Amino acid sequence: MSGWSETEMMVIAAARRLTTERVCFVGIGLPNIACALAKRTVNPGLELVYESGVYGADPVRLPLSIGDPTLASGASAVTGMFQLFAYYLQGGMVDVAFLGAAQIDPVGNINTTVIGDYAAPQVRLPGSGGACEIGINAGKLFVVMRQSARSFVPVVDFVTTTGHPPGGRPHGWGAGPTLVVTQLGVYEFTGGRMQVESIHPGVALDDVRAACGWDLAVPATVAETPPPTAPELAAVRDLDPDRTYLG
Amino acid sequence: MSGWSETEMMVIAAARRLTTERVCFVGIGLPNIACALAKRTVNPGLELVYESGVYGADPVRLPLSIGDPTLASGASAVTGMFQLFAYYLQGGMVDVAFLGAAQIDPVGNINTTVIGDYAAPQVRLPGSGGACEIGINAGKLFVVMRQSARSFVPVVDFVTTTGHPPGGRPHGWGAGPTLVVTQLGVYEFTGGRMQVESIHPGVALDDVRAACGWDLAVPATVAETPPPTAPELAAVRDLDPDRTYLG
Amino acid sequence: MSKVASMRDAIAALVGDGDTVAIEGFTHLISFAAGHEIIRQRRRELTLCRLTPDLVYDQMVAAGVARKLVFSWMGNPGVGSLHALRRRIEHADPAPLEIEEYSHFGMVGRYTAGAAGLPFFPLRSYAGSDLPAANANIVPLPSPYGDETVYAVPPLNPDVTIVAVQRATSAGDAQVWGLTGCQQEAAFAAKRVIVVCEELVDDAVVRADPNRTLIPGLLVDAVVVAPLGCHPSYAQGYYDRDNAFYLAWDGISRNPAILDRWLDEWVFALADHADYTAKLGEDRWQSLAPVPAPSGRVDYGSYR
Amino acid sequence: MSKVASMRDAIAALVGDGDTVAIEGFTHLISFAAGHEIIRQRRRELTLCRLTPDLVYDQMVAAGVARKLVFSWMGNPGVGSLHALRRRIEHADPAPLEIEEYSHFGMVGRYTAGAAGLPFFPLRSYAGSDLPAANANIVPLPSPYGDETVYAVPPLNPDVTIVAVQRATSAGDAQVWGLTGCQQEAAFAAKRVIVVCEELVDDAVVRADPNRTLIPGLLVDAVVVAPLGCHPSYAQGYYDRDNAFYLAWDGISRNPAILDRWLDEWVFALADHADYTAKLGEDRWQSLAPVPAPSGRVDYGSYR
Repeated sequence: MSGWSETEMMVIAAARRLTTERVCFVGIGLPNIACALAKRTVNPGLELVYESGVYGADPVRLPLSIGDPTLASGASAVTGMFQLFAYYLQGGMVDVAFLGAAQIDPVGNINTTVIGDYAAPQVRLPGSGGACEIGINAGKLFVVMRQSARSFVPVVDFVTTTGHPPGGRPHGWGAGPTLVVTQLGVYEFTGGRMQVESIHPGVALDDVRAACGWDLAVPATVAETPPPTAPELAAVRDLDPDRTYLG
Repeated sequence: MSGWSETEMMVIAAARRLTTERVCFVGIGLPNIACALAKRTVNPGLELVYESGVYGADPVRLPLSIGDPTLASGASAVTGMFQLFAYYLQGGMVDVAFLGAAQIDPVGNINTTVIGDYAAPQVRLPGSGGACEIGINAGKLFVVMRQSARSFVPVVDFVTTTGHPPGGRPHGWGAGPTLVVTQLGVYEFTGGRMQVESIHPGVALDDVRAACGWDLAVPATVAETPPPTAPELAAVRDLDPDRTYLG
Repeated sequence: MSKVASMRDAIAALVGDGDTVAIEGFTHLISFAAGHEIIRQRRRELTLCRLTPDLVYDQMVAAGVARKLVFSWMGNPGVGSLHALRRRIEHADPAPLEIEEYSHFGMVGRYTAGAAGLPFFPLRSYAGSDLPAANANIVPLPSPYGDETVYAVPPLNPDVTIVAVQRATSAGDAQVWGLTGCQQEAAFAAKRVIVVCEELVDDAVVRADPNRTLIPGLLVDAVVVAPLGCHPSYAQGYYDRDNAFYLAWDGISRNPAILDRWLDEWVFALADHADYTAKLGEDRWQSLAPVPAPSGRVDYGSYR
Repeated sequence: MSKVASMRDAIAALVGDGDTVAIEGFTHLISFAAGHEIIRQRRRELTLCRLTPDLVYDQMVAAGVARKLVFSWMGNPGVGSLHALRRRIEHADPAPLEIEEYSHFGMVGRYTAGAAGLPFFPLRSYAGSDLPAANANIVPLPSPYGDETVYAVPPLNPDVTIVAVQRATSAGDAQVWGLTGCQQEAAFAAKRVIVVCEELVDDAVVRADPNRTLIPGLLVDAVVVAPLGCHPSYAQGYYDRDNAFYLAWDGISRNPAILDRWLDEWVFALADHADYTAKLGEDRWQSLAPVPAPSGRVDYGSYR
């Protein structure tokens, strides 16, 4: 890890993928900084949507929450949550949604609800928020999360947000999860199953395998994620001077 | 008709009935002037609601339409029609709705849709507007209309707005039509059937019977509607100096 | 990426023969300028949707642009009938007009379902009414929780929705005050959207008061700047409803010959809405000018 | 007919043991002042409803006012967990807490159905998720028009909804800018409504800009004037969200003893929210003051 942290690499790798989308639904946590970074670097025209009721946000600071006052001030539109979820999201206006996750499985099912049994939880997680409907109604889903054998699991303890069910996603749904970015690598879905797309600099394939609860599909040659550039690092650090997200 | 017109008597008799209600949904046409008159005379605290999306209107002139700009300026609230119909009306916030009608029958079914057959109309009327849902969701319904053997009919040609069905109105509905005011008299409903409550000054019971398409229930002694007072006449004429409504 | 276009170009590019078209705005902000341009370009076989067809559709139907009308209240508010529409419906004169009829909340629910990507919208209406018998699209829907039954209406997704607004940016972010009707739902429900504004404003004006944004530019295909473009309807704070014209229309539309002459004189003989406003004359506009009544300011705060 | 009341009197009169209570406001305008008064008055057996329980319900649940939580996202936004809630749910420590869980749109739909007098609200969510298995109130609903199936959620009608707003009249007409969340739906859905405002304003202020009115006084039982009453949440244009407090809360709520001391010091030891704001101190409030960013004015016009 020379010159940048795991989290910086993860956020930068995530932001790089938001080059062509116009409307991005921003989830809470790491997606918040990844999307803000994308808007400041690869995609200044990116329209940020927040479930709190904001379209076309132009935040002058990095918000801790997705309902921060800086998201309303200077936005293109502020609307009720009914209109946001019904007309913007369910109405099909969102190209991509960026979410976090506690657990994900090989077919992209996401768990943000509970570790263990729902009725007798080992760890009670926050729950769906908007994730359940975002997963169905957004054009596609990008996931950014910390990877370990406990978060990359063969079967999630609880399906909060549906991934790629057997037989594929029903007509009328978005494409579902198409990208996962972690502190170790970048993953895409082929035939509805996750596979390695690139590994971050300084990370060994064995590290990736060790941090995955199933036998991960790995192509013959695995690309290395291009390292963060100086401008990328400057931008992400400028976004989070207190390192609230970057740690 | 000494000193006042039939229409003036009708509007004044209608306005007098809005003494205790707080929230009144104002229909187009004669109800518009009747409710405005009530607010200026018997019930200054009356909150006027218009399907165009206005609550608590304070019009400085008598509007020709129910979407006039004078209804929005100075109102307590202006809202979308979805919120108006869903939250204000269907949510049960409306005490009384004042509607007009082309035809009414003994059980209070109202027709504002068509004279003759729907598929081959003799006269195509405007249709429901909000009347159909108002009839179900308002606390009760007052009707103001011109009476004749062609408008007071045994069976309406088309039920636009339901009155008092056999077996009574279903649970969850408002009380339905409870008052009808015409240029000849005032009518109420007993056991779901219309009966004479009072006859306007200068009108004979035979006039009323002649202007009704069914054998109207008449109590032993029929009261006379108190004649318009000078203040009432001054107020209604001040409301409609061009006599757009008063003729 | 400005979307500003002339009305001529916007209608030519976005409204095609046979389209389902909604020129929305409840009494307020009805884009007569757009309706007249559609007449001028002699569109045909349109399905016209509006809660209240109003004079604009009476004119368009008289001009022969429509084959079908979807509506909930077909009259001249406070005046009486829309006679061109009645002739078509009562006497197929000069041709039949197909109708599809709802109540106001039914139409609002249809736009809402269309905007929200729902296959239906539920409402407490229609029970005991003959409307479901007259329109098979209005169907009973039992609640999944018990013995209650409501009614459902299907989504309405126009090919084109045309909404007039007080102000918009060149990107189409549109703000409205006064009556907002169901313009937001009609716009989100549409495949294509034309915003017709009284004023073109900088992005900063919109962003200084984002709660007023009814329609995001995201939805908008063309922005037409047409001051006074709603006459005889109105724009809150800009000009009054021309009630005298609504009253006069009754006499015009009663007589097909007079109505045809009116269309010739006020639509076909004019190149665009600028000609119309000029022809109407300064005195008329003066008589429709409201007394200013400014809102207050609110403070959004800047958070760094 | 002023409805202005002290928070003490409003809570005493309108919030009873066993009630279903919604203190709404999404991140913005969360009435901590009301939550603290409910704690102070030692209400018990409440069913607490909010999309995001947030710190206010972590505090209330820690203080023992609740038996059940209805929610859609239970965390400390951007920080982590609500530890008092987790102890109740994971370890029944010190007592079990019943939960009823939805997604955000599910909760919004529930308030919307409640506000609209509908027996259910349909939405495109939940398919393929385990949420319907965890909550029997979430049921599939076939469209009456064909082979599509959506999901339905039941109406939510709180006994009391408490909403904070920037300004209100003594009659309760309330105006909000910035995030409006689902406060309108939660208020229309409720049997009783308490409006907590930063500022009491004349009727003329509201009537000068009626499009900003979110909640009509018609619904409102009490108006409580509580400046700075949302801290550590915020009021757009009045004061900032106190993110430092949200970060600090993690350490407080992890330790029951520290949390109890915090409740003693910041709630029980104080008579009302005025004491709280004074105790917090001028420096803290200064640090939360935004730079002014006024909206423009619009003209509604006066029509005579």
